[in-house]
Amino acid sequence: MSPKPATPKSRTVLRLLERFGLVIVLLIIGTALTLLQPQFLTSANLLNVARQISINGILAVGVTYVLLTGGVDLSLGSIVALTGVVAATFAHPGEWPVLVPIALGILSGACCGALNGLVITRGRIAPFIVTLGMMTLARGLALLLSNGRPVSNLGTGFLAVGGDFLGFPVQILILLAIAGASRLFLSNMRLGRHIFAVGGNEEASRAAGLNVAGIKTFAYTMSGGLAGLAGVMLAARITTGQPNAGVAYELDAIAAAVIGGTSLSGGVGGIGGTLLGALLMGVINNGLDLLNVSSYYQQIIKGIIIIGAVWLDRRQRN
Amino acid sequence: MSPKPATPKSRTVLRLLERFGLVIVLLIIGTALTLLQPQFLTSANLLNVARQISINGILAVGVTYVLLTGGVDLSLGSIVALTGVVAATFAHPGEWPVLVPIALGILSGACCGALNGLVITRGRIAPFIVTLGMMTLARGLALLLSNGRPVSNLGTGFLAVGGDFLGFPVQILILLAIAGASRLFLSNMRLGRHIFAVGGNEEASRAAGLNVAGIKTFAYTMSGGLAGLAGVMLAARITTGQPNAGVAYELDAIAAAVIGGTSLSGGVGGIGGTLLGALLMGVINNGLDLLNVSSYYQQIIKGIIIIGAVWLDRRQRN
Amino acid sequence: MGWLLEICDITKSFSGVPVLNGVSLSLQAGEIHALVGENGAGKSTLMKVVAGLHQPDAGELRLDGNPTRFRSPHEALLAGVAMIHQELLPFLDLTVAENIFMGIEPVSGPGWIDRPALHRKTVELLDRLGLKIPPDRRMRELRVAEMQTVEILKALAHNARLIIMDEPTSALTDREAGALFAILNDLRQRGASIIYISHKLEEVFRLADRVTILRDGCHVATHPIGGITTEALISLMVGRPLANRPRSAPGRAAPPILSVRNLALGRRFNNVSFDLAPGEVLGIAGLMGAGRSSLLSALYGLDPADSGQISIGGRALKISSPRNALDAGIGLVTEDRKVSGFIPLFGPRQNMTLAALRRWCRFGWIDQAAESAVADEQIRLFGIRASGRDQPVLRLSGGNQQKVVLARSMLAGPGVLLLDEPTRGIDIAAKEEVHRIVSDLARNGTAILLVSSELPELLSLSHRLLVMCEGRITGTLDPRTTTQEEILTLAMPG
Amino acid sequence: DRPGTPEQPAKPGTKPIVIGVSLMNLASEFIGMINQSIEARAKELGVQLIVTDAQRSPEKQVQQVEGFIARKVDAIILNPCEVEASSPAVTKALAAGIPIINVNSETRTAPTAFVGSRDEESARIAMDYIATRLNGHGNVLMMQGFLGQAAQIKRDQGAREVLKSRPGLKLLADQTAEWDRAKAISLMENWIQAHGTNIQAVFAQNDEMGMGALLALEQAKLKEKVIVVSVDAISDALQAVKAGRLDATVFQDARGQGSTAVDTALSILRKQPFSPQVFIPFQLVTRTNISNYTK
Ligand SMILES: Nc1ncnc2c1ncn2[C@@H]1O[C@H](COP(=O)(O)OP(=O)(O)OP(=O)(O)O)[C@@H](O)[C@H]1O
Ligand SMILES: Nc1ncnc2c1ncn2[C@@H]1O[C@H](COP(=O)(O)OP(=O)(O)OP(=O)(O)O)[C@@H](O)[C@H]1O
Ligand SMILES: [Mg+2]
Ligand SMILES: [Mg+2]
Repeated sequence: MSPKPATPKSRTVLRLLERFGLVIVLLIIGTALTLLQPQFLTSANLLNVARQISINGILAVGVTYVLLTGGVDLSLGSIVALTGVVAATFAHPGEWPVLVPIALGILSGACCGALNGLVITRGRIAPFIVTLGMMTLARGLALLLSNGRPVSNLGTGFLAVGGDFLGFPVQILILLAIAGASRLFLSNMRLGRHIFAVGGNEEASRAAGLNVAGIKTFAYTMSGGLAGLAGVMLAARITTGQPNAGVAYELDAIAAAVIGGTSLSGGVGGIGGTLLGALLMGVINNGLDLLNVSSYYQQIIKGIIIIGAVWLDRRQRN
Repeated sequence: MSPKPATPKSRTVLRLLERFGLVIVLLIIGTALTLLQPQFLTSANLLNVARQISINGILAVGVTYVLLTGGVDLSLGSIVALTGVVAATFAHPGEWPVLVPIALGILSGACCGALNGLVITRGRIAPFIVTLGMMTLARGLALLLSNGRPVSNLGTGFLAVGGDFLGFPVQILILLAIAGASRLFLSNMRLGRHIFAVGGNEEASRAAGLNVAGIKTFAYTMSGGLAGLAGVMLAARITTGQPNAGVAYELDAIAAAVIGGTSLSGGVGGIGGTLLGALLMGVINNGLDLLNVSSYYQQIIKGIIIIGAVWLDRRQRN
Repeated sequence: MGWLLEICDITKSFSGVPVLNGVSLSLQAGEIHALVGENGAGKSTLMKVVAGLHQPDAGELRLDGNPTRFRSPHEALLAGVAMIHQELLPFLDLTVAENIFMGIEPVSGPGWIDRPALHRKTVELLDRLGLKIPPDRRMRELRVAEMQTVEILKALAHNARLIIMDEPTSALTDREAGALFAILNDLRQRGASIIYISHKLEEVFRLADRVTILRDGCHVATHPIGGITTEALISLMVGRPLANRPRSAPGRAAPPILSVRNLALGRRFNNVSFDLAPGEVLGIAGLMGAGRSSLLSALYGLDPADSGQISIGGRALKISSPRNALDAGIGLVTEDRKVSGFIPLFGPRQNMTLAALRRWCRFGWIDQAAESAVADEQIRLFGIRASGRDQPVLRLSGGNQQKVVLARSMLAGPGVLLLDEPTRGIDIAAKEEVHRIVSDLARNGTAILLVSSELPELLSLSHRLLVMCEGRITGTLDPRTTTQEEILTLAMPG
Repeated sequence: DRPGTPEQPAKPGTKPIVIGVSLMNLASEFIGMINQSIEARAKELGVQLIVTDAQRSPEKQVQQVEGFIARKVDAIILNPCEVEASSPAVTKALAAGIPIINVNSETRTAPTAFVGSRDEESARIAMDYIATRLNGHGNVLMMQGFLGQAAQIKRDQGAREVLKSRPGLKLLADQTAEWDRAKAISLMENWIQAHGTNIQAVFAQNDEMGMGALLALEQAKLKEKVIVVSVDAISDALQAVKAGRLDATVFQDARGQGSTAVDTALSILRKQPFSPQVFIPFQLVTRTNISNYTK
């Protein structure tokens, strides 16, 4: 911060940088990758990246709701597995209309999320513990329902969720729709505003007459429901309901949100950042594969790049 | 809280209950298990439980330091793997005195922890991101150092760490020593109290002239160092330095601490509770195995019991 | 004689917005120097620069004539400069003793805390202020006023040469404040210097040797206290003389809107009964811990009562959450704005509309334009000094934060307004403004229950005055005829 | 003091035999199949089982065996997570005088008996098939399992042996997809970008990843040009071979391994002769012999 006031124009640029520090980081990484491997900047590859981030993106949008209230959701990965199994069970060809498995998947995810929210708010138990319990529980349910075996032989209607629509992968369209709606909701709807309030100061929110328990439960339900959607999308992408899918997906989702500037202590953040965070993670994964970096080094480099990117971003905002 | 004042005696009992709610929960679960399967209450089995919780216990004690400052450490599991590999590399029979691998294991863990702490405090980056990066990085290092293969053929001196001493498993003795020392440290030493202060109110700590960055870095270093110790103990127990060991150990460790009453937002908690939390998790695992509950149901039941135990505990304290 | 501290030409701005413009101030050893100015004038910011919490953009500090720069509060403390912050900074889960001696704990052996010594020293300090707080009680269990006294003890414990006190008495009653002044006089006698920030001008005249006035981040004047009158001081602060407010009209005779019967909550208060009519301002006086705040939060459903009846407009109600209270037309301005008053990262706009957001919504969709218009109007009405309606309230000065909280409660349009220390920490002009607003609301039919530790405020605003002591109502007085002595007799236990 | 239950064919008055089973990971379809055959065989023979799931953690596996020892089971069937790290379990059981049978994979410490296959062999079979199909010349990609796990290490080893002996085969890249189908799809998508039409074959160390590679190749319309082979013969993979999508998988006889392990345990307990090492061979499954593996 310089003591002399900046000119209006340079201040606008500074503010843009501040808001979109991650965009700059992304541009830097993107340019570096393009120089090292021109293949990176082809539309086919960029579509790939988009496809690859869509599931993590949806989960990250969902968990952003929870993080904004100051909570956390560790059960996402297991819910992805459970809902994938549920959806796949109803997606065998010719048995049910395609909307049934999709709706059931989303619904079962939303139920898990609502249960999380109710136990957290009624029982006054730390979200970490409750969602950790749900993580184990939902995984067990997924294994039990599928008897430990992948549920395969899915109908083509259902599999279309993992396919393309007018040349665009359906998953990306879903991600964009969900992210857009969530952004509008959080910034323009009353309930969205209340989510920020609860995360910003729970006690003051209660004193302002907000239904804190209801608002939190809503956030967990959204998170669970979107995990259900992600489960459906994953099942369609891998053409099977895998009871052991999605392990540790929650960590990636939370990481995307936090990289994007959402605070783990609540009240700060938003969907735009979360999407950028997911994109950054996707680009790093894709780039390291394209550059053919060996597995061991990939992990080391990935760890360093993520920390470095967040550091650069925060520095720029200062 | 009833309006009529309780008699002094019943109040003492109430206060005991309040402080040791988890003890009651443990007694209930223990009694139930003994009734269902008398095998539970044999000294051989109880020693088993103690042995089984020792590694998680050490990690949980370590992460308690970090949680008390209001941080989090996701890199524990990977540090366990890395330090196990480091220690095993120097533990081949007849090459180095047994203290060398042990010291190097602990030291390399402490270095990872210190690095976490430095990046978090200097770079002002969320602990979640930094330790997530370290999680990937340390795993990559462990694979690189071991070339992706278990490091075996370890000397008997080193393996003794995983054995018995006067009929008592060495690991339990280590856990008790570490927990005892940590308890004294946290409640009676200046630095220990300062850890609580930083977690309780960082701004106030800074205003009171505490070296907040130094205190946090210390906590991460302790957490990393104890993870290093756990890595050494694990390598001795499974007689090999396994680069893929310890996956998701951090979740169990954090869960033990949180079940024991340590808050994820910092400033509240302690070692006694953490040990009880680890014990509770160990008893549940052991009991479900003893009762021959099938694997899928085990996961479901475990999730429910953990949430239920914490609920009972919090209710009792009210 | 030399200066203890010289503040030379300090300039400081936050993200381009100047807050201090070349402020200079010099301080003698053994002097109590008052610092006054409107909310947002820059008093706290200047003092944070002195205490090492902020770095100045330009200018310098000289301690004993030597240029100094404190890079952290730690360095300032080492040099003998301690500060009591306007916003309380308690360690809620540590004990009173640990709070007071944080960072300077007595140790025996390397790093081992000497508990008996810690206890002894804490008791000594508490005794100096005549307090009976157990040293090993957790801060969380204390009330705001007690916390504030602990903050004061923190600074005393450092044996500092220069103690900065940023509104130390904003939550104290006259009795505790009196004890504090005795200590300050004692400290002055021993050669320590004190910079004393307060909006209570009578304290300034009672205590200070000299007074400095800040306005809009600029130094306006420094005067020996004998050389200035209250009116002159006010006009220097505000930039204009204050109009005299007409005394409020007596309440109309109307059926009560709020009736409370035999309300009780644990050992905090019991057997509380009173009626409140529309248009009436009912004041409640009492000492620290009398149960006034507990009563208000019970009426508002934050900490519901165990027994007793509350009725609104003749209808008995069960109020178990603030939502119930708001729906019944009861609003509350809480005592501790930081904990339960506002959302720190929301701007004035979002904070002010929070409790009644529905009014600016259609189908759950917020009408941002209408909301902003309302916010701007309130900002103007209350004279809130903020860089915009979306500047995080966290970054506003303490008094402006209080105004935001007040504005929110008013916007909910309650029929019964509960005010708990509504003018805590706000400047004299704004206080007049709040008093005017309270009177206006009452004139327009709002029933107001007012808790305040400032007797003059209570006496001038209320139509009727209740006195509480140890959780019970000990008397009902007519503010026009009663005296401070009469109130104190009823408020004192025994 | 365990009352015999009526449906057991054991002679009245004798205690039923109790076998403790520690499985590496019940969430894996293949291990689930081994478990089912163990349970089915045990039921036929009236043996009581205590089945535990180590969820891929060798430490947990050691704990479970310690538990079996404390409960004084008659025999232990161990499906080891790791060669080295699960060895203490074997050592402890032997020290306690309880016979222990390793099923499916090995530990460094020799158990009382071993029933299973050599993982290296499965990769060798798969790579040999690729070499034959490519006439010894071409570019190959390899998807690794979870790095550092016994199965990954051995399958990697087996594959590299073949690569060494066939200089015409070039390993373009190898990378882990952690046994996971979704990760494999993403990896294959990225490989297609990086290597495009240079790819002639993909060897995936398990069928899940093989299916992932297959899906990505099909989506990019490249499957016709690339051979995909994987290991395990899970039902999805068999279906894919049958449909002519997946070129080959390598069958490992889960049922044979499970029931043989129980049989061996009983022979040991009844002091009958038994063979200390039973190797159940892998079999290559292609479209030509698929009918032997699907019902
Ligand atoms: N950290 C900050 N970032 C941005 N602006 C700030 C910050 N701290 C203070 N300000 C602004 O500086 C101005 C002066 O604030 P300060 O707290 O010094 O006022 P004050 O004189 O202490 O007022 P009060 O009597 O209300 O406490 C205010 O307008 C405030 O909004
Ligand atoms: N959360 C609580 N739990 C138990 N006792 C409490 C609690 N809060 C307050 N008390 C007790 O209730 C009594 C009344 O406290 P209260 O805060 O209502 O007083 P007050 O008159 O508002 O004082 P002040 O002027 O400081 O605001 C005190 O004796 C206090 O110790
Ligand atoms: Mg101030
Ligand atoms: Mg009060």
